[in-house]
Amino acid sequence: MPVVELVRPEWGLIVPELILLGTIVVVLAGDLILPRRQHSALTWVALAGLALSLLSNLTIDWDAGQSTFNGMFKADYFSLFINIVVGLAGILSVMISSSYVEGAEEPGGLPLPEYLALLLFSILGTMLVGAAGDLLMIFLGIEMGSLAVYALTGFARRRTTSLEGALKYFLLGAFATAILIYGMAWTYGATGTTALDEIAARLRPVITGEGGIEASLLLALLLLAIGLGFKIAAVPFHMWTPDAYQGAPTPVSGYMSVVPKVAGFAAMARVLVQALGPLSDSWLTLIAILALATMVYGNVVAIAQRDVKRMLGYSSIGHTGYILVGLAAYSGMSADDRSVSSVLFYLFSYAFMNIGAFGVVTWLQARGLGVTLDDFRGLAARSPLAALAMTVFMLSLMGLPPLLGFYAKYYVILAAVQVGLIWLAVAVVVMSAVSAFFYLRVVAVMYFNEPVGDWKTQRTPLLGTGLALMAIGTLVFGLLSSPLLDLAQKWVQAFGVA
Amino acid sequence: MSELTSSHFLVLSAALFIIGMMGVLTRRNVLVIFMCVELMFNAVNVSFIGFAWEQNSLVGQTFALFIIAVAAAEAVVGLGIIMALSRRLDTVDIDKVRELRE
Amino acid sequence: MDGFPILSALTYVPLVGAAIIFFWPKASPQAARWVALGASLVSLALSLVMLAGFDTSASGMQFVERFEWLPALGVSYHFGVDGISVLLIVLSTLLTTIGIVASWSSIQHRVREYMITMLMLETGMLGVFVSLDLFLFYIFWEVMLIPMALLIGVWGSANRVYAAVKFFLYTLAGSLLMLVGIIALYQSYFEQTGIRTLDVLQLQQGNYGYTFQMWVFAAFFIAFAIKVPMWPFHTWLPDAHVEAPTAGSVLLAGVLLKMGGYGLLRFNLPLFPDAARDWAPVIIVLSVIGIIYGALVALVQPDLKKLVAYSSVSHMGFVTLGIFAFNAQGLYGAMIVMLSHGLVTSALFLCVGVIYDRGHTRLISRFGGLATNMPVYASFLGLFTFASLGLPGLSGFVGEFLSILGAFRAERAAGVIAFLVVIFSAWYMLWMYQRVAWQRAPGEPPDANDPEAKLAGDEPRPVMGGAEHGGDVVDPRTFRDVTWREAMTLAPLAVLTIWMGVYPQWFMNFLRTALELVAKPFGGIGF
Amino acid sequence: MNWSAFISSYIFAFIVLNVMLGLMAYMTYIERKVMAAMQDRVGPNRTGPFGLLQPIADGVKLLAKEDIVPKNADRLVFLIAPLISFVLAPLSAAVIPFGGTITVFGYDVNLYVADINVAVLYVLALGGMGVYGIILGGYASGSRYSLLGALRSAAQVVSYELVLGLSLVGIFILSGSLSLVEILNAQQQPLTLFGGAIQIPNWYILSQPLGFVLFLIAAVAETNRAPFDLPEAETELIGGFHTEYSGFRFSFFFLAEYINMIVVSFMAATLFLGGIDGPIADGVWWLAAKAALFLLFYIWLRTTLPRFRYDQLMGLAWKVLLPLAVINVALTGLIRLWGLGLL
Amino acid sequence: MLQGYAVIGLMLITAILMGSVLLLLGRLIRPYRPTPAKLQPYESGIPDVDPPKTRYTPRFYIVAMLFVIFDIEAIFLYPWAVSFVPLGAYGYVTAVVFLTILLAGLLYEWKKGALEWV
Repeated sequence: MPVVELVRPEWGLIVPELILLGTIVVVLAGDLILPRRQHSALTWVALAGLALSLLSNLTIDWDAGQSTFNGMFKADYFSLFINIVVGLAGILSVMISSSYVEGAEEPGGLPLPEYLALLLFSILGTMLVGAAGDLLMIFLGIEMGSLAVYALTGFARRRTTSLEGALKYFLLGAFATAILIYGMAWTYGATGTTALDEIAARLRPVITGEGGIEASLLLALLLLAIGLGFKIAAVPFHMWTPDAYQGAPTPVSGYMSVVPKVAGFAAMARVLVQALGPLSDSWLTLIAILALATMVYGNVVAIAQRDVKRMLGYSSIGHTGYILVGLAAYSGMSADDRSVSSVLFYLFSYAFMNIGAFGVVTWLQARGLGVTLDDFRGLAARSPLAALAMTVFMLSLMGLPPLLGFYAKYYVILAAVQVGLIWLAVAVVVMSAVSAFFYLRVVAVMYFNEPVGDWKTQRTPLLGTGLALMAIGTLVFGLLSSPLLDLAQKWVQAFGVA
Repeated sequence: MSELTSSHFLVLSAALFIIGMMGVLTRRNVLVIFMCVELMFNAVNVSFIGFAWEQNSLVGQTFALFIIAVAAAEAVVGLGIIMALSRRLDTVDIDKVRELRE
Repeated sequence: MDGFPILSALTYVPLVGAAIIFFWPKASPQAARWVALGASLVSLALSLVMLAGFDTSASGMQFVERFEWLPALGVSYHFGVDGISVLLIVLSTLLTTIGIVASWSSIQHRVREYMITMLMLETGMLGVFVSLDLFLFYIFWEVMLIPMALLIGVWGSANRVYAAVKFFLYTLAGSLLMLVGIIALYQSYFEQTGIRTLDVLQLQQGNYGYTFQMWVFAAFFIAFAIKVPMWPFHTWLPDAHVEAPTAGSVLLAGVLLKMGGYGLLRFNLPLFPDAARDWAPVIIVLSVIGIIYGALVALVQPDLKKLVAYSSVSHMGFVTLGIFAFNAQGLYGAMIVMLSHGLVTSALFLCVGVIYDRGHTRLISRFGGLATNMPVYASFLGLFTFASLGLPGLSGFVGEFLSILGAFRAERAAGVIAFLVVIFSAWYMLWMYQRVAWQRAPGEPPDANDPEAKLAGDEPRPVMGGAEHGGDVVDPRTFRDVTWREAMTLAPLAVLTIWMGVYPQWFMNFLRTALELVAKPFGGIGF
Repeated sequence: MNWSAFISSYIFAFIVLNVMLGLMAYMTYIERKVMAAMQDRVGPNRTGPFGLLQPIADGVKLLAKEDIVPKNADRLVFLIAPLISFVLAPLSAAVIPFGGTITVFGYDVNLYVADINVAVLYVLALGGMGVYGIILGGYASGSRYSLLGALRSAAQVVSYELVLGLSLVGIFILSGSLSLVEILNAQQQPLTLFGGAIQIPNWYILSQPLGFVLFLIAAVAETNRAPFDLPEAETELIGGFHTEYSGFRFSFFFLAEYINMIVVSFMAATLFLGGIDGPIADGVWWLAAKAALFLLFYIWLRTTLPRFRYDQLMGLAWKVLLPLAVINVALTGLIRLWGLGLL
Repeated sequence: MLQGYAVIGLMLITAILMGSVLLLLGRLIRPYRPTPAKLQPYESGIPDVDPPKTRYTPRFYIVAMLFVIFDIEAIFLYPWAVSFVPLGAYGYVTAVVFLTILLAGLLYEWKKGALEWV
């Protein structure tokens, strides 16, 4: 009988997660206790829980880079940033969701408490990925996040397209998970451990040339990359994306374009950079090629789309490509290396602009319109503010200064140029120009065409506030990006603590 | 009968994994695809157990336990989706599930 | 005066105006107009104060404002002006004010949004001229893009969406290339010195390798060449000009095109002197082609705005020609051409706008005999036509003469060819003027005393040309002469045109120190 | 590999298989006799003395019956399904310890087929797999009654398997093992009370009364016996999943049910009643006696209780037994901690 | 240990053989006289109309899903139960937390009506 080392967790380090868990319990209990017409109060519970969880990050001493649960859980700057991104994305998602879920946009309506609980579960899972110190935690976090999102995708269960999107997402997601854990198994086999820092420590002889790279490690690397490639929808593992985005209830599309992606990239950073960093020579080229293929495919195919949700789905593939460029710019754990920080910052900005874009689509749907390009006709005449918000999001996604998206792209390009990946930087730029075609079309249709179709007035204060927040955030956070970037740059400190 | 080594586990696991993968890629019945995914999960479990056995550590076994649990949760979500969809479309043939096209 | 951030003030005043209109949802169109006019006038006044306070004898940047903004990236908030930008700033504020006045009554549709767009455009333009940090510059450069595209796309004429998108994509493509260039420059400087900075002045101290220079020069150059626009990057220009509303055309021709030339002088030459020298032959050839091409195409245009647009291509060719001659005459010439073109072409667009408002067409063949019933208008048009074709005593002559002289010194053949083209410009401008102002109006019977008309036959001139607005033909003989407001927009431009033609030295005083710095790497003697 | 041990184990396995079949045959006879007695009837008495040959006559009759495959049936599955049920049932008996080690012809023979360290898990797994036979049979019959019966059966079996599994956790806490042999050994040391004044057997029925009750109920349901014989309810489902089966294939399901019953009884005896533990006589007899007690209990239930309604059946499992089982686990843990002085 | 499984494997084969032999034996003596009526599925005397693979109540699926979840969770308890003593009080607290979550989930399902058999 091996000596079982008892775990004495530092509960203080997981306060944000605990608060979120508590919120979930309260929401579920509210579902049971409250009568149906009072369910909308749960929206506020969820928002308060998320905000509290976000604020509780202040109680933790991040500088120490502590870990608990035998190193399974890490409270370092990387996890802090992920917490911030995910918490904000969660708040914004809830804000754009409530009117949709409570409204009559979907046949048969949707149950709000379950929706919120699933959303919060997914957020919690993603936070765990961000704080993972072990392959096991990464796996559990990703699955916790993904499973909830599968369910959310098919949440409009009276609508076939929703279920269909969910099915495709689910089948490919589960397939990817299988590949991912097979990769983890091989990593474990090759290094004898599943702790990220330990893996890195055991691989260090490889870089100093004292040991060769085993074939099994390369296999593990490949499997991990493919598995995570599915999760972030990198080409050629993207097949589920457009269908899932189009089929899912609109706020869910917005949510799933951001948070699961954050989870995927957090896992990539944790696994590839923190654990397999010593093998970077083997994966950098792979990631760079993935990045190129992904952004080219996503942006080119997006041009042909008439359905705005589908278009945003393809464009999110394109953005995955941009973010991958940031990862491909990894050059070793030095204070100057901007690879992971550019990824983090991109994810932060992507949360604002993409949830915002889907939020506007939700806003339109609340007013009885559809989700195709034609439904955006003349929006500027009907509602100048909504059109302005959409314009801000579209231009930001395009990467136009001084909006947030520009800064994100700028940092990514900077990271790429810094390590001499000029060709990738140029590709990002060229693809940004290509993306102008379809983003601009939305703007053009809103401003240059005359309104068509019926329009019903509807009051959606929370959604409107959310959109305003995101639009302002998209405008302002770029200009004030300095502290954020400093924070993101501390990933070096986070990953360096062995 | 020769001694059992970790490569036995690994070969078995790889075989199962590849069978599952081929199943996912070639079969058209949603349920069969789903079962193939589950097969892949279990192949991974075999791998983990094999490695844990080889290294005489508990980590792999723990991991396998967690995989089992997650696979169960995954099965539940997946079956829910498949059930809801098949009740709407009256089919489990993935080629017939194609409303989401441009 | 010291310490007051006059540059920030004049840049952001229009933005404040835009914000006022935006957050005042019940503002009537008239109120929006007045707010916009007020904001642009404040900005104009501030720019004049700045001009008055500008020390022409000092070298280097003046009115500098600087603080760290994104220290992690070496980005600073750095504003400052020298002789080159100071004049362009005044040109911008002036033309924006004129543009707002010119759209007073011609824009009746979504007036609030229009004014917001105009003011944002002004902020963007001014920001481009005052920024001394590449990051900041790039931001303003892109900020400018959207309002201009909206101006064309929302308030333009029939084919406006196509033109707006084309304009946007061309410029965006160019500027993204520039972005790569900026980052490459940043990285290269960082590798040389270990300092992260995007400050233009600081980057000029760097020592860049030849290959690097060639590539990054090209990246910047294409961005600016699209803006100039230089042949063969010019195809967006005719569409944009033709479809844009009058004020849009004015600002496009008057200010936006200048940004290309400004960028070349501010960035390309000082940063990459070696590359500039080696690229110069190519650019000179392209400039000459552009000059000839613009002139020839302008000759056959039936559309007034297109004619002016192609004449812009031709005129702006002189700018690049002058710049890449790398001598005093060339550089002065380029700058004067830019300023003069800004005044004259804007004025010409305003003139076109005047008769477009009356006739709802831009086809030359639909006008005639305007000199008879619109004498004041015809005088203005005549003045600007002559200025445009380069009549001595008016602004166009000075600039073109200097830049041809510079080209002649640098590249004899180019100078000679460019000089010959001046004849073409006289041809198409005068022919246009003749048709619009003097020729018989459509439907007008021939003058019995005119021997030429007898030779041509006694038929009245046929009414021809596809009418744009439902075929309603307005007889040009019924046009009223310019209103006071229209005259107010044209008069300042006319005064400046004459002033520049008569006393160019006043303008050149401002430019001297700045151009000396630009020419320094090229052995810039002769100032 | 220890070949002699292997061969002796296999021989024992073969014996177990046949004993199970024989026991099953006479189980039907005993059931009929006991039921008859309880209902004041005579029961089978024509074939042989006291009707003792009745099971053999039944077997021969079934063997000679026509084997009908309905036209809607999925032929291959239809033919294989009963075999699955039949094969899996006696396999569970492989891990039951019938006694210690004895010496036969100079060879050491263990009175169990295999001592595997996850024996209980193994039994549960086989129980779960047994559902396949039922559900495949029901599905392949091509009949509504069969399919509905199979579905009900599957739902019932899985629900009660949960309770079954959880009811045993207490025993694992106490014994620290999943091996039946070790669980058995753990029950051999008598408990001494009052400073050795009284010695009582350390049977888990004493320390796990709640667990025992849960196990008992779940075991009855798991084997589809009355009052939980919903899947084959004649009055509602015309026999359920085996509606379409005839002849010997039908008897395979029958066999499987009775063998399961026997195995579960042996399990219960081993897990809760100290198995072979007992004074005077040889252990095997004690075990047999305890198991017989359970079997009689089965028959008693069948004659006494009416059938449950289906919603009651499922409600009982999920709403009553499952929470109770969980509470049992928590309580057992608490007591165990206290006993260890860790609290 | 492995030997135990080997014996069980052999036992499995034996059982399969025995079953097959019994079935084949029956084939020698049993009659085979199918008639159309005999081959009809049993429908309480009413002729069969359509194939029986129609829909059944989703309750069955729900039970299956609940089972999968709770069974796996139950399996989680086994390793803990076996090493109860070495894990001690801390392990117990952990397990109780786990069980509480399990029960809470059950309660939630209960209240949501997933356990009602309509």
